[in-house]
Amino acid sequence: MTESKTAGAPESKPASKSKYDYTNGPMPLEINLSWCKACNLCIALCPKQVFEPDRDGKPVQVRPDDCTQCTICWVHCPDFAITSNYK
Amino acid sequence: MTESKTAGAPESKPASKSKYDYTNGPMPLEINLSWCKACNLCIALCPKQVFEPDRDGKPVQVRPDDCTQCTICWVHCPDFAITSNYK
Amino acid sequence: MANKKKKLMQGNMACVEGAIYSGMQFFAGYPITPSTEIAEGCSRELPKIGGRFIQMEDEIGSIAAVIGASIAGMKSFTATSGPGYSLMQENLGYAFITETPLVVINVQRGGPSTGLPTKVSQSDTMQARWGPHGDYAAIAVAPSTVQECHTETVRAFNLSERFRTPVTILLDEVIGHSRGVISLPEKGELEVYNRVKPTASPEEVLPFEMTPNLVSPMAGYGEGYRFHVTGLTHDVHGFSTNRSDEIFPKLDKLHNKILNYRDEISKLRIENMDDAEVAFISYGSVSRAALQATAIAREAGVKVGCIQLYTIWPFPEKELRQICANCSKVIVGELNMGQIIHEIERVLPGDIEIHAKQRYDGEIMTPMQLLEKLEEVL
Amino acid sequence: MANKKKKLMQGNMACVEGAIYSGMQFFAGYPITPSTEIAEGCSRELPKIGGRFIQMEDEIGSIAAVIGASIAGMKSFTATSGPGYSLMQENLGYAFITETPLVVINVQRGGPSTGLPTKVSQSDTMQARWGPHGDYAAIAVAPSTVQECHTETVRAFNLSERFRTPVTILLDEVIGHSRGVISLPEKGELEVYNRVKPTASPEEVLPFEMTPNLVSPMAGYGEGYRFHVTGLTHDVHGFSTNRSDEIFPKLDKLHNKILNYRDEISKLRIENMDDAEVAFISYGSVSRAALQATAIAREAGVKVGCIQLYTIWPFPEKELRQICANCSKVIVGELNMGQIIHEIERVLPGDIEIHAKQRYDGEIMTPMQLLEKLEEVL
Amino acid sequence: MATVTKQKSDVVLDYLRPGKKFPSVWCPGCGNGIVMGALIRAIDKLGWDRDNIAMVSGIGCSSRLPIYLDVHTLHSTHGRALPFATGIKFAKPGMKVIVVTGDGDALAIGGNHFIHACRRNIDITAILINNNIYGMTGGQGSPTTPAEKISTTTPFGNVEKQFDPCQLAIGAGASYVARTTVYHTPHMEKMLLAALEHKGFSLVEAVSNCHTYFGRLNRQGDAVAMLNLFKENSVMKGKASKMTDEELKGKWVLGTLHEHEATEFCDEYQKLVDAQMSKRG
Amino acid sequence: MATVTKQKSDVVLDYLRPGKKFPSVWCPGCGNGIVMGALIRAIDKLGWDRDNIAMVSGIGCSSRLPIYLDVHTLHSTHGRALPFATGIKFAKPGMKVIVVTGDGDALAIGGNHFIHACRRNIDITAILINNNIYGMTGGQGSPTTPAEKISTTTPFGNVEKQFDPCQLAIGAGASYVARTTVYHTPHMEKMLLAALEHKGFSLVEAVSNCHTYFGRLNRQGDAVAMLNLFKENSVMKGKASKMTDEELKGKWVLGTLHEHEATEFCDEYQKLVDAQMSKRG
Amino acid sequence: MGYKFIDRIKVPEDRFELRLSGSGGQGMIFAAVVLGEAIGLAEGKNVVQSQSYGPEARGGASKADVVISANEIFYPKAMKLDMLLAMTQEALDSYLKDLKEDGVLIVDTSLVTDIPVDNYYGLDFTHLAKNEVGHIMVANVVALGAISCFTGIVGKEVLTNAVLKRAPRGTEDKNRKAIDVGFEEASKLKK
Amino acid sequence: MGYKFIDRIKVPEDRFELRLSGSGGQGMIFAAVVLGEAIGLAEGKNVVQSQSYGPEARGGASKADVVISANEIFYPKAMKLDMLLAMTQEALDSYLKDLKEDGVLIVDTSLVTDIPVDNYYGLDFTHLAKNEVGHIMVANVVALGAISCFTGIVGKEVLTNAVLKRAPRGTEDKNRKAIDVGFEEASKLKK
Ligand SMILES: Cc1ncc(C[n+]2csc(CCOP(=O)(O)OP(=O)(O)O)c2C)c(N)n1
Ligand SMILES: Cc1ncc(C[n+]2csc(CCOP(=O)(O)OP(=O)(O)O)c2C)c(N)n1
Ligand code: SF4
Ligand code: SF4
Ligand code: SF4
Ligand code: SF4
Ligand code: SF4
Ligand code: SF4
Ligand SMILES: [Mg+2]
Ligand SMILES: [Mg+2]
Repeated sequence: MTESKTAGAPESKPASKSKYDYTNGPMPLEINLSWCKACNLCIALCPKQVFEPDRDGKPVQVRPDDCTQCTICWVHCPDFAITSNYK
Repeated sequence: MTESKTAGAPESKPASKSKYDYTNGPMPLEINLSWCKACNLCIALCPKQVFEPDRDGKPVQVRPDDCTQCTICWVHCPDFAITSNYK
Repeated sequence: MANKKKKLMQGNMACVEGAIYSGMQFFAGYPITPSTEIAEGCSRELPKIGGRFIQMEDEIGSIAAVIGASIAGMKSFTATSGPGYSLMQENLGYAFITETPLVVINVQRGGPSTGLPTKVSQSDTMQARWGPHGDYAAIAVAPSTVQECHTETVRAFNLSERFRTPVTILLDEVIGHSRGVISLPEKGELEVYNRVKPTASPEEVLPFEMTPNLVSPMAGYGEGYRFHVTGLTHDVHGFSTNRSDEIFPKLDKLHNKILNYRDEISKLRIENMDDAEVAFISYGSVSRAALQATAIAREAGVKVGCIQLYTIWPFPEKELRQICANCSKVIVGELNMGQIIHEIERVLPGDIEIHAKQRYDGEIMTPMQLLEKLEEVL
Repeated sequence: MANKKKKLMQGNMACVEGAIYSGMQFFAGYPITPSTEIAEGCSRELPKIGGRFIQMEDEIGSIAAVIGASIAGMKSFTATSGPGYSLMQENLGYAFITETPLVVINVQRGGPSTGLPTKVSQSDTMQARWGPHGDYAAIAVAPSTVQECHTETVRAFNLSERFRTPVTILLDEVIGHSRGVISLPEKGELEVYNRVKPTASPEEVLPFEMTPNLVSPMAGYGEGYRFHVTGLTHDVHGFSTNRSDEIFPKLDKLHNKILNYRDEISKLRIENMDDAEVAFISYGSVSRAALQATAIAREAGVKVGCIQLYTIWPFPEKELRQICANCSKVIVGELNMGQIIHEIERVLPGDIEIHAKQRYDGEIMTPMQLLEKLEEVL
Repeated sequence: MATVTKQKSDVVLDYLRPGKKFPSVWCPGCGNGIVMGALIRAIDKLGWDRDNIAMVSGIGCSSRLPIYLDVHTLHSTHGRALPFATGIKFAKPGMKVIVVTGDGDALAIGGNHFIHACRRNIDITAILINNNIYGMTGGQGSPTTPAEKISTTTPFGNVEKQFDPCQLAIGAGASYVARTTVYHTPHMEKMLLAALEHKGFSLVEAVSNCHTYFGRLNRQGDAVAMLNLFKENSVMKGKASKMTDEELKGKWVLGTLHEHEATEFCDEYQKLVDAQMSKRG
Repeated sequence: MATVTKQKSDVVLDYLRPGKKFPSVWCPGCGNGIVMGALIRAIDKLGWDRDNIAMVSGIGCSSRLPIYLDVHTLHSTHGRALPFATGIKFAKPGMKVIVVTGDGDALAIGGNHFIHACRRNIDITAILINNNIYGMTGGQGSPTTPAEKISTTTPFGNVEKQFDPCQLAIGAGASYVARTTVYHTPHMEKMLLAALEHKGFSLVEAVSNCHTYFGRLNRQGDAVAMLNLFKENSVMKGKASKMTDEELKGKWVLGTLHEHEATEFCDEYQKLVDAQMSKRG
Repeated sequence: MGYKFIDRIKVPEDRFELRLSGSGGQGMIFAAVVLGEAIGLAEGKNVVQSQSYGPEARGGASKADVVISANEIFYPKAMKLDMLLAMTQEALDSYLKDLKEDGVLIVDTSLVTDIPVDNYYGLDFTHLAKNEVGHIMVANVVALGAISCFTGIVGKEVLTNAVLKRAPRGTEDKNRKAIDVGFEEASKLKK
Repeated sequence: MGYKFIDRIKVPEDRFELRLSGSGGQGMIFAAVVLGEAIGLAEGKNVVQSQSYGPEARGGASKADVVISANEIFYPKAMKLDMLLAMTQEALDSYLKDLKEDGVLIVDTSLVTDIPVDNYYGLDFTHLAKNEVGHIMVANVVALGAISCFTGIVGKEVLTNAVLKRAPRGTEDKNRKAIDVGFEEASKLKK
């Protein structure tokens, strides 16, 4: 299908630092794994490829620093499994 | 109401002879009095004032010669009580 | 002043007055002969008392709006006749399972289908018990005079509020359309029952709680108790369940909250039964003929009595068995092809002869027809 | 070749096969669990045989289209479950009064209302008799295995065509959804009945003629006989009437064309009743448990028998009285809170003890439950 | 005024049902009879075999119309004429199927079937006799009763808004939609003719008079007065397109209001059947 | 892409019903949950008292939505959410009443109530989650299933035509009509906000994915793939007005498609009550 | 089958039953309602008024019954009429058989011409309404005046008040006149 | 209340009852249908296959039963299981109690870890499907192969044919392989 457009491999891009610095703080997002149904929406829709799926298909924040808190992942999460740690 | 517009008194008009001559033949129309419900539609809508109501309100052809066979009375008769003798 | 309270009124309009007396504030309906005067009466009277009348797009919508309004907290009702009553069955089932108080008046006409729209009938009697799919216990009452249209409507509202359940008033065309002198009761003269509301704090209240009398207090929407209502079989919270240990109690509750209180619900008129050998059993307009026939036959020395059912459902089995204990024969008069007689056959002991006098041509049962039957069975 | 006729099939699909076997060519319906596979099956199979499948906007439209198609001359049917069946009641009444042959399959689930949509139930049994307003005589049949889904569907179509009347097939979720091995009969193996068509000239034919067997020959639209159909109570011409001498015969006809032929319609399975002291009486999936329980109890030396009702309506009173004549007790097993038991209480003599085993939590009745009840009443 | 029809005046009689009592049950002057005449003349022009016509109605004064006609007729339940007709048409696509319905029948209880018949584009012609009221049951408000008008259920004036049946049909996807009135009989005949000839679902809204209820309650006078109101307050579509909304208020716009080409339901289904049967065979 | 919402990410959690089991019954990735989130954020922006909100639904996957929300909720019968809601709103006009419904629920069995709610202009917001199929019962065709598409009751491709729910609502007289998709969440929030603020009947069609049935049967892939389809095949209204019909084929036009001022039903009725009661004294 | 009693039964004597019959537009129901109101409310008796309908709400022939009693009225419809008003021939033909042998029969002689009994009161209500009151529509009220006179079941005053209460404003004089005319013409005939 | 017999009753011996249980996506119903078809049509026995559903048409946990007998099958559901396949822990927890004492228990060891009995066959169907067949979706078919071996209720050939008849075209090899793998791995364990 058309997944590649949004879910494709991250392009190499200039190291642009996020507005939020997660290097030392908590992760950008809180994932409620017991509510997450591994639908892949957050992973595929994140414009910054912050996530990769774990063994069960649930999101892992592998590039936390790239997160811009753009909201896309959590407003698309049908199971309210994502909340931001930046409140 | 607005009845006067169509059902008002006949205006005086030049003696224009009808295309059909009923003077010696049958009347222009056949009225089935047992179906007629005296609704007054034919009487009011006839552009030539051919009818006047009888005691029961049913149409009588008082000016047969003026009938132009225009169809108006019979297509408006809700009870199919009028047929033309000119077929 | 005394005159002010007396009026000549149609049975249908007396139902409207009874509903208003009960505190009804909401009517949603769809016109149908011979019930239409109830809708028309509500459209005139409700605005005057700050109530609400709405003509819905059909009967399904009507009963739906009535349920919605009742859940919102208003005493609500609708009126219809056979075809509309048939259409309401699915949502009536919803009212049963959600335990929503409301009243439906079915002014009966000849059926099935469009049938005899302006003619009298009592052929929806069994439908009032078994119309919706699924299991539930139904309440239905049947007045027989204009005055009773008022009192039975008040009673119907009371029963519906008391038991949190829909109640059907079975009128027939003759009762609905006849005019009679009615004396309208003053406020306080008749009891008016209002649903019990919860008093505990919202956190503690279970909207479908199992109480000792099996009726759960019911808040209206917007009264501080946010709750969920569903037509799925549900637990005490109102949430759907597939668990046997929640389903059984819920369905038992629907039955027992009513059947345990039959005595409160049953109402009969008993005339001349003390020494009666034969009893007329009937309801609605047929009871008027039966009362007349009883009076006439007694004059002629016949030991006949008359039992009128005001409560049709739940069927007053115990009472009937008692009252008929000393009869040898009963004559069941109905304006249908045999409906309540099935129940009578079921509940009366085998040694009582059961005879039927049925009429179903759209005309009222006459005292003479009953008298002829009486002579025949004597 | 022998294999070709055998198939593993769901009960719902066996109904589709039975309908096609009967010559059904028209299905109109609206999806609802647990009947949906019947609609889906028809959508796949009907185009292949030149038949017609239409998904209507709702159940009211579905039954209306089915009636229209039947009057146009096609054997037609629909399938639904409780909520949809409730919605169909008004138009079912229309089919009764217009004497239109058609079949409705109600695959029962738990009610009332949305209830338990995926769970088994038999709680629409009384509705199949009393659902529509007005008076009429109803026919309903209840298969209990996949094979019987086929044969009872064929029987239902035959009865509907034979008596010019709607017939309900009461399935329950377990019967509809279970798969079993079915051997599909060859053409000619089962009787297929087609409605009698008029043969006289159009001028002479009365579309609702009083014939000796009370069934009027029925032309399809476009077959040279122009006639009128109405849901108003009508005379032999099909024109509405208010005359008692036309209304009585019409309504009597609706009853008697069926009740006079109970023997043709009744169908029961009777197992081990010769010397039985106790009898299980049941229908649908409960009968499978009852047969099993009977077999098990007989092994243990208990004199128990089993009566399965294939015909639910008209209720086989005479047969039951006969078969149970030598029993002292019966156990009525149902997946509801007590429905057909009302009829049994009505028709069995007072000296037979009647016990109920009811289950209504959406689960099937087990043989063990019946055996426990049996031990209890022995 | 409109042109003279060539129709013989007694063609109507020829289509009346033998054995049915006349005159009709309708009140004197009721527009239902006028529509019936126009419909017969249109059918007669088409020369259809009357054994091949099925006419279906619901419940209402208007729905009594088919009863008087010597074709196959089905007087169904309130609001359900269209699905009954759908069953007939789909079972026998060769038949001409006509539905006669009222504003209550089609748009109140029958609204769902109405929009679905429009959507499905099944080859049925529906004639909606719109008298803005429930006539049969004695004058209650209908979905086309205008705001503020009186009916027996809107005794203080209607607080609801009315449907425009034609706009509703267009929104639902109908492929032919026209409006006419019982005053404009030749126009009505023309609209009916076009609708009957149209392949797919067609709607003709025939504005009609119920002087017995609507007229009386709203002081619009008798049948004659109401027909004259229709005359005065109607504009043909062509002219209407040049008028402002303000000018058009309270007016009936008459004519073919919408028409589009679209495949027909039974045809499409037949193609599917053909494909499946040829696959099999 | 759309603008970043200011909404806190966990506002949704605050509105979830205590005591109700989570996660929801919906399939992984089902758009119903996305709509639910957007709806909560819109309500939260309005700052409504949740004790003053009634949310009503019919039967279907979409109709399960209200169950999860800590407001007054009524999960009614199939197709009947709008009349239930009408009863609540008319009885308590002060309450905010929201209906959540599916394409089957609103437009198949519930079509009549839908058009009448539009006509009546009662102050209810209806959110129609259109996934072009009956999800709950396992993938049968709905009135919005496009022609030729596969469902379990159109195994050889759908021969029927589909409703455009927005056009239908406009034809029926609705005073606010908008369309959005589950891909366009900020836009959805905006449309919902406008609809909730609108006085009178408002409809928001939320195009959504049922990949479990519609997607699978029509080879449109999983939730992600379907959301991307919504992205690719949507045009905002402004842009659409400059496109030809040909270009717009198969596209969803998003935005506020219709809006007009009109008196509201409960208000009008209240005026009547006031007049009658003051007459009485 | 043993016990015969029907030949011994008596029609209840505490009831007075009357029927107003005619055609749809003649206001028979209105007249019966007014009569019921007058007797039930002012005279303080029990009253049941009923009518029969044609198809759905409309219809041609029209009949309206009033049953009056000092006791509870059991059966709400007429059993054997004490009085019959027939405003059309069809009405007379249909209902004459329901009249007691000694019952009072009143006919409108302008429309009823074939009267198969000798003992009746004939008045031309239509004519009287038109010529004496000036309005053909009040023929039913003229008839009410006559009923008051012939039967004495309701006083003229009480009746007049009841009519005025129900009639549209502005028609008071006409209605008063109509009752007077009916009453007077009747008293000329009264035996 | 006198007659006691329940302690004397016997479970019918002509029935073989098995249950395939797991979660929604694991294809338990498909497997049961195939099994039913193989046994009913090819082996010529009577078979009833049934399942339970969650809310409306969808749902999480899934169980599918097959009852097999040479005689008429009265009761269509399992009474006491002769065999249970549990593909998830939840399934095992729910249904273990329905298994006869000497019944055959088969579990997918990749998902079921807590097995409260000693006597069972454990195979990692998920793993086998993924690694040996290359497709995690055929774990159910692998399990079918194992069932054939453990119970002998259906021959491997017949089973394979039944699977191939139902499976989508193009998946023949995969499915054949899956059955083989299941059968072989099972035979290694079979007691
Ligand atoms: C289910 C049902 N509900 C209500 C009715 C009563 N009813 C009969 S006709 C009618 C309205 C008819 O109005 P319309 O369709 O406009 O026809 P008209 O009489 O005005 O021509 C109603 C409400 C019915 N017959 N069936
Ligand atoms: C009267 C009635 N008919 C049919 C059904 C079965 N049913 C439940 S949901 C549904 C369709 C739901 O479709 P939609 O509204 O589009 O919701 P979705 O599941 O797609 O969100 C149907 C037909 C029912 N519950 N009640
Ligand atoms: S907030 Fe935006 S950038 Fe951050 S993870 Fe979510 S989608 Fe990616
Ligand atoms: S969108 Fe939500 S449910 Fe889906 S994978 Fe991400 S966190 Fe899980
Ligand atoms: S045909 Fe025309 S002119 Fe002649 S009477 Fe009729 S309306 Fe008048
Ligand atoms: S239009 Fe017809 S019914 Fe009316 S008065 Fe003329 S002839 Fe009579
Ligand atoms: S009541 Fe109205 S619609 Fe009905 S027949 Fe009379 S005028 Fe026509
Ligand atoms: S079946 Fe479709 S609509 Fe229903 S929850 Fe699953 S994806 Fe959503
Ligand atoms: Mg109308
Ligand atoms: Mg949907």
